[in-house]
Amino acid sequence: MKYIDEYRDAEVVRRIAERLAQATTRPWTIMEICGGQTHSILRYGLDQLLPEGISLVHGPGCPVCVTSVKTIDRAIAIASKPGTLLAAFGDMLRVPGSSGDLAAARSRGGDVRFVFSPLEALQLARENPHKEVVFLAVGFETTAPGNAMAVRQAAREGLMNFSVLVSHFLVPPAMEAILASSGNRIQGFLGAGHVCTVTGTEPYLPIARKFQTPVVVAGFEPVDLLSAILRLVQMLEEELVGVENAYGRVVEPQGNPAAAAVVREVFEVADVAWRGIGVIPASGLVLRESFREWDALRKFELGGVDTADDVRCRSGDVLAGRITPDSCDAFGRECRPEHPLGAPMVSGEGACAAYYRYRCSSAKPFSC
Amino acid sequence: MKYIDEYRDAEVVRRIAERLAQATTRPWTIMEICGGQTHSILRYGLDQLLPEGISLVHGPGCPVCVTSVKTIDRAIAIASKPGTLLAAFGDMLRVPGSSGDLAAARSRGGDVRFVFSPLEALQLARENPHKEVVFLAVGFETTAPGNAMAVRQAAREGLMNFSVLVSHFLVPPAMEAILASSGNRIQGFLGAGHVCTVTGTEPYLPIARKFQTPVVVAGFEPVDLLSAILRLVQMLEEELVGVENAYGRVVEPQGNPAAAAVVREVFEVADVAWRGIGVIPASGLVLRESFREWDALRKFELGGVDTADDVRCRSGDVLAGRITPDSCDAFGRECRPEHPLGAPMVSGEGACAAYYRYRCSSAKPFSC
Amino acid sequence: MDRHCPLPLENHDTVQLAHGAGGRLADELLGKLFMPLLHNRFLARRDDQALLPAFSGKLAFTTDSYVVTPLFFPGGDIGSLSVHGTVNDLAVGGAVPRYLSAGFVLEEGFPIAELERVVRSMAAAARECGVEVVTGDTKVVGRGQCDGMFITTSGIGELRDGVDLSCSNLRPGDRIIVSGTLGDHGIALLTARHGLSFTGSALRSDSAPLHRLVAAMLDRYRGVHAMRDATRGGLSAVLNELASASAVGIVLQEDTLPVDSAVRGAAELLGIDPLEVANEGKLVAVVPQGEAEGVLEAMRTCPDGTGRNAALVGEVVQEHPGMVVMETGFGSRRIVEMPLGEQLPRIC
Amino acid sequence: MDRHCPLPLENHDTVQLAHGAGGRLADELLGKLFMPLLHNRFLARRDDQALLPAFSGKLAFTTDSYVVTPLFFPGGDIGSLSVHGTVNDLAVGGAVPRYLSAGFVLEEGFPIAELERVVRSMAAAARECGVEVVTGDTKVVGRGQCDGMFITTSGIGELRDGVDLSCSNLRPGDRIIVSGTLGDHGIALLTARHGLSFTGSALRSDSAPLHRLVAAMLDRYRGVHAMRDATRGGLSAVLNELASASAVGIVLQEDTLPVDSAVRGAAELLGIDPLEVANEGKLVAVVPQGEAEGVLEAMRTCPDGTGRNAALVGEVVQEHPGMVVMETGFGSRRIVEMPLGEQLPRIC
Amino acid sequence: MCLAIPGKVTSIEKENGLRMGLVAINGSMTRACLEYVPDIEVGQYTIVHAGFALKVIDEEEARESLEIWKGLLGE
Amino acid sequence: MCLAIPGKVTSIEKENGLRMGLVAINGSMTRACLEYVPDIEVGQYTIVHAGFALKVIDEEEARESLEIWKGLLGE
Ligand code: SF4
Ligand code: SF4
Ligand SMILES: [Mg+2]
Ligand SMILES: [Mg+2]
Ligand SMILES: [Mg+2]
Ligand SMILES: [Mg+2]
Ligand SMILES: [Mg+2]
Ligand SMILES: [Mg+2]
Ligand SMILES: [Mg+2]
Ligand SMILES: [Mg+2]
Ligand SMILES: [Mg+2]
Ligand SMILES: [Mg+2]
Repeated sequence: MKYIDEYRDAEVVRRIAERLAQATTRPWTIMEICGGQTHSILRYGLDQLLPEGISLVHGPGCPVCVTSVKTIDRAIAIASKPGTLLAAFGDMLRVPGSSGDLAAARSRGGDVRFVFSPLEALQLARENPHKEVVFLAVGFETTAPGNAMAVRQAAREGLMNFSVLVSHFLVPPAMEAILASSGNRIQGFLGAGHVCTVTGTEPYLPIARKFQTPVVVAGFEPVDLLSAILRLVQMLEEELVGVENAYGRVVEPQGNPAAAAVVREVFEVADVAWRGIGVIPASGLVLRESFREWDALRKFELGGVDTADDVRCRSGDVLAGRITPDSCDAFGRECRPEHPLGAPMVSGEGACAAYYRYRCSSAKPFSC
Repeated sequence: MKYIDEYRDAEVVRRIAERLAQATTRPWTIMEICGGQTHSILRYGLDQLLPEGISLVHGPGCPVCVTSVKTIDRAIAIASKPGTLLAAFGDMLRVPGSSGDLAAARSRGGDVRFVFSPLEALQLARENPHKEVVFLAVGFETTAPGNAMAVRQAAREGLMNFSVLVSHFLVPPAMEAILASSGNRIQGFLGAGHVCTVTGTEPYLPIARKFQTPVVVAGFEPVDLLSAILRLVQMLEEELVGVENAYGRVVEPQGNPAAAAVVREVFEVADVAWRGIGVIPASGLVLRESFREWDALRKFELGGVDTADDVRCRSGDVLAGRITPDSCDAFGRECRPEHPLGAPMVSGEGACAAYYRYRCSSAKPFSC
Repeated sequence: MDRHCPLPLENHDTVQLAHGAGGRLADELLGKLFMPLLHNRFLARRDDQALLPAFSGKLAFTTDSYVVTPLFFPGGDIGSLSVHGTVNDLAVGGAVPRYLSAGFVLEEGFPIAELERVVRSMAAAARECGVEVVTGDTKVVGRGQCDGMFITTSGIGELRDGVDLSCSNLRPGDRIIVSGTLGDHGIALLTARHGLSFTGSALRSDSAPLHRLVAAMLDRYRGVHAMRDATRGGLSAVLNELASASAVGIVLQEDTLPVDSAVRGAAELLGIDPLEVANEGKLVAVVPQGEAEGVLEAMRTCPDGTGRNAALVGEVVQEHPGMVVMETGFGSRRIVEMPLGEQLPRIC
Repeated sequence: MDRHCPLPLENHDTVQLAHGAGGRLADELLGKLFMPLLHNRFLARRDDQALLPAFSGKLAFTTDSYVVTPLFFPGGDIGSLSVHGTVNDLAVGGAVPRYLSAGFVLEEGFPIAELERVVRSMAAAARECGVEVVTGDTKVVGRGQCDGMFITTSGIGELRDGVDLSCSNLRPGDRIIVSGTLGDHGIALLTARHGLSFTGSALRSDSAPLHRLVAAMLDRYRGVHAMRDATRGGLSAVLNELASASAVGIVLQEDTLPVDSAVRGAAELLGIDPLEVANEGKLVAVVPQGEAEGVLEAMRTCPDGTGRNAALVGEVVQEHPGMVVMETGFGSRRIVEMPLGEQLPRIC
Repeated sequence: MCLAIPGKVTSIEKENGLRMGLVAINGSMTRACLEYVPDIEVGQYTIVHAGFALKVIDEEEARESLEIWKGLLGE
Repeated sequence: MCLAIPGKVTSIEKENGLRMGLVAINGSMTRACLEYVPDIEVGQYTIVHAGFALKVIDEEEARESLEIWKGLLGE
């Protein structure tokens, strides 16, 4: 596969790892902000290739993981109403709400479908004129253009039986919140490559400067990730602060202006709550007033749905990089992929699930 | 079974048949107006016990058979709409409309249920508040009190998702039409016992007098039927005209006034079309204006549904007693219970179905 | 802590799609529910197939899918029914039932507790019939894609020596025997489905295994000509099939047909003929005239009681081949047709 | 005019409830559709069970229910699949497949033409596999109570002498062989179900019978330790089951795993691991080290081509019993978990 | 038309404002609306059509007419 | 987050007023909305996320950066 296989070349990976070992003179704590990168790192065992001193901390970069329990509960409430159809991305179906997940709601008779694209949800609305079709529009900056396009298209077609339940997050405010938190250990960031495809690299410059923390935008393949880590370690060792781009084939400094424009047309910035973390100012997107007719929150009476996280779940600490998943007491015990307590155990990108799935070396509760 | 077994006593039946043979000096053509009686006659082979000269002619007394193609097509159209539920008595499901029957509509996805009682249809409306529940209210005088009660009860409860598609017929006008038709062969009538339970025997007196044709109200068991035939033959032989009651345990002269009152409250008399026969003046019931909110015809847009009978089907002649079913060219060939051309081949009470099912002696297309 | 020890099944109180997807939940359902309840050395191998010991003679092989509504009904449930039905198809072939397979199709959201109840009932029925459920499969389909649960069982039995039962074996003069009252199952199910109109009735399905009854009959007379269990379509369907396959006529005596009085009452009310209604614990046997009384006697005295109401109901004739005729108590005759299909109650 | 000659089937172009009710329409379906297409001397008896000739040795017996959506998919359909799957479960038990039963559950309104297409495909698959469908059953359920059609097949095969295959036979040092590319069926089905997003792909199910491949393998080396077809849950599920049943560890070499390039592309896009995805024409064999190359060679040269992409992908180890570990091309290791169940594509 | 079967009322109750009863037909029970037989009591026989009791059976009349027919047997 | 996979655009068309394309990922085809890559042409590679093409891949840049890493192999 072009643009994939080249970046999985074992020999190149080995050479970069050697370089990295040479470049590292001191311990460094690095966060990959993006759950997709966490997934790649653990799938390829890249953490096993790093020199002793480099600690990778897994960030909150998975919209599935940080979507609030309240949003899940609302989606379940909508799906459970007669005459509604709730469409969601596949990985949303097993995210636990306060009691059960969307898959369970489906098994109780709710019409829940998974879609690959927001346009598939739109098509469901066209094909089911007698149903209210609600799309659970979750995402970071990467997914926002697609979700925005679906809403704008519904408006253009006058498709009134379509609406969206929005759960949209922005990465830079979360990075700032992590760096500003007491006890922060993060010394450098791997930037989320596909987020930057849309936003460009510019939004990270003020953060890098304010917190004196270098950022290297990284891709998702082993070569991409290791080379970005190498560059980040070089910057740390040389005490360079700034934003560099190690994913140039897909990320440009100014991002994708066409995409950003449609996002701005449909959404506006708001304070939103991140699951396990809490409210972060100006860290999310909500529908603009001009698209209120496609807002599921206005269409449906959802009073009373207001619930909190499971107290045993330390996803806040995991997502903020304060602990690794295997430091959570519930990890591998009460909390497992088939019965997750927290969202990070659900998504393939969730740090806890990736740990559980791939880590041979995590001491507890098993080893190989 | 009390009130059943006594009336199936083979020895009593044999003795009555003997009496009948003694009483019969000339050929007589008798119509049992009621399809239920046709069914009993053929199920027990009572026709085989009659003396040579007595011909039984099967009348139009089956509301399933005489419900118009248009009504069936309307029921199918309603059942095929999304969000509707059509409830009907079991034997309505296989009555052919102009293209297919309600069972076929169900197999194409229409929500069609069969019920034993109009009150079951009402209960379906209570249990399915998000559906429009339509009851196909067919019947003669016997079924009218139950159907009327369901409508009145819906009105009392304010059950606005319930309505009825009415196809109600009255027996005396059909008897008059048969007697008045050119080529009429009928010399005496067996009155329909359960119709008379509601109406009493009085409505038949003017008909008997006008056409100089005796009527004996009959029950449905072998003893009931044969004894009524015996009495009718005696009247014919003695040239008596009048109405007699051979089903006294269940029929009183004045009928059931409580039932008749509710029927009058809900329905009013109208000209209606009988399948295979055509319109007979004042021969049916329709909903009164005061119950129009429960009239399916007013609830649903059913324009364009207006269709005619299959030209091969001689059900009109069969129902009017002009021919026996096996005189129809389609009988047992194109028209069979699994693929009926006309309604009389559908209902267990239909003359054609009863012939097909039970008659060993019908020469064509098989014999035993 | 054992990394593979599954979570307690109680964590899911209903069936999830994942239970049918061949992963950890499927494993759990197998290990915690099916295997303990149906346990035997074949299932314990946990392989994709059971390896059965050699048989000495011919085998009988049969299958049926069970789609009954409601799943639990007076007199039985889909679990016991799916064992009885297949055991009976082996038995009426003259075989001793030995091994069953079971394929489950479950609807997402189906209560695990009800599944357990069904499998428990299946296990009890299998024990009673002397058969083992040696291999199985479970699929889960989405909500609304199956009506709760369907079960397909297949069965293998060992054919008795010297037995030759076939629906084409009927000869004029043979006697028709039915093993008991007709229509119980179908009428019980129809009324159970319409609880609003029928309530508190004494109607019960006759679901029962017939392998002991068949053994008693063949022990008495190995030369029985034909045997069928009278399931869907009832006695009418079986007799029409037999008459047609053997190109003979059949004449029934109406007065001799055993029908339970409650069933008769409900059938009159519904306008349905009990002869056309399904049974799940009744068979029809065709026996040469001289042996009919002996076979009947063996049936009536079969210790499990499945033949206590057995009756001689008619005979095979040369006339009207392919046709079944009923002689009424009044001396008249009517045709007993092959039923059309779905039993729809009449109201008028 | 023959009173029993049924109407042409064309009079019903869709399945009616009555087709499953054991009366005349059921008869018609059997006589005009199933029997002509699947014809053999067993079905021709029209009895409730097939009477099979005696076998000399042990039997293998298996069952599976098939609930695939869509019913017709690139590379196959539910008819051929229901034959291949059951033939394969017999084959990987070391048996020569002989007889099948088939239980159909049909949804009211299902097109007769599609039913015919399915049965025709089933018949062709059975012919190719050298098996006969000797007994069957058809039930019809109401609209909305089944997703078009479900088929349950059971199979009987004759066990080869001297073969002892079992999932508890794995020994350290054994080699793991897969017979070809992984994940084809599951990925083809998932993308076929979402035609809007996937269109014109080269993805095809690998549905195929493996009885000839197994014969070639066992002819080469009868002592193969274990064999499984890698259906639901894919390679991951099979290896985890094997490791667990034999209390051994398994180590895979990621670079050796055969995955078709189109499947790999779709799997990357869906965020799904092809190792966890169902195959319908692939098996996993565990072979003692010294025989592995020979068996592999026999597979690759099997004339029907079902083993042409066979590969040696790993080995059995003493360490980490019950656990499957993947060695990446980078020298790192990760756990290959038992899949959880339903395959949900990831988007983020 | 109008399949109507005799049975014995075994219990009476009010439901949704309607007088309803259980009617035994041999061991079989059916639920019927009794609004049209307002005077019926438990133990009496009625004729049931489509879930409605339409008439209290006249036991006296039944006995008398049957006796006439039974009388034929003695002849 | 944000699984996005590179693939080659093989055809372009308008649908419901949107520019849509088929994107080949090996032998696999996916349908993607091309509104956000307005200049893309058949034959070019793009990165697809949740049914949307988000960027034309910069082939030049890709070749150059990869050459640097491949260069390590010679060392
Ligand atoms: S292991 Fe489970 S409980 Fe612990 S932090 Fe992760 S998701 Fe929460
Ligand atoms: S036999 Fe059929 S076609 Fe002829 S009159 Fe009767 S219903 Fe009509
Ligand atoms: Mg069978
Ligand atoms: Mg059977
Ligand atoms: Mg049978
Ligand atoms: Mg299986
Ligand atoms: Mg259901
Ligand atoms: Mg199997
Ligand atoms: Mg299998
Ligand atoms: Mg298998
Ligand atoms: Mg069967
Ligand atoms: Mg369906």
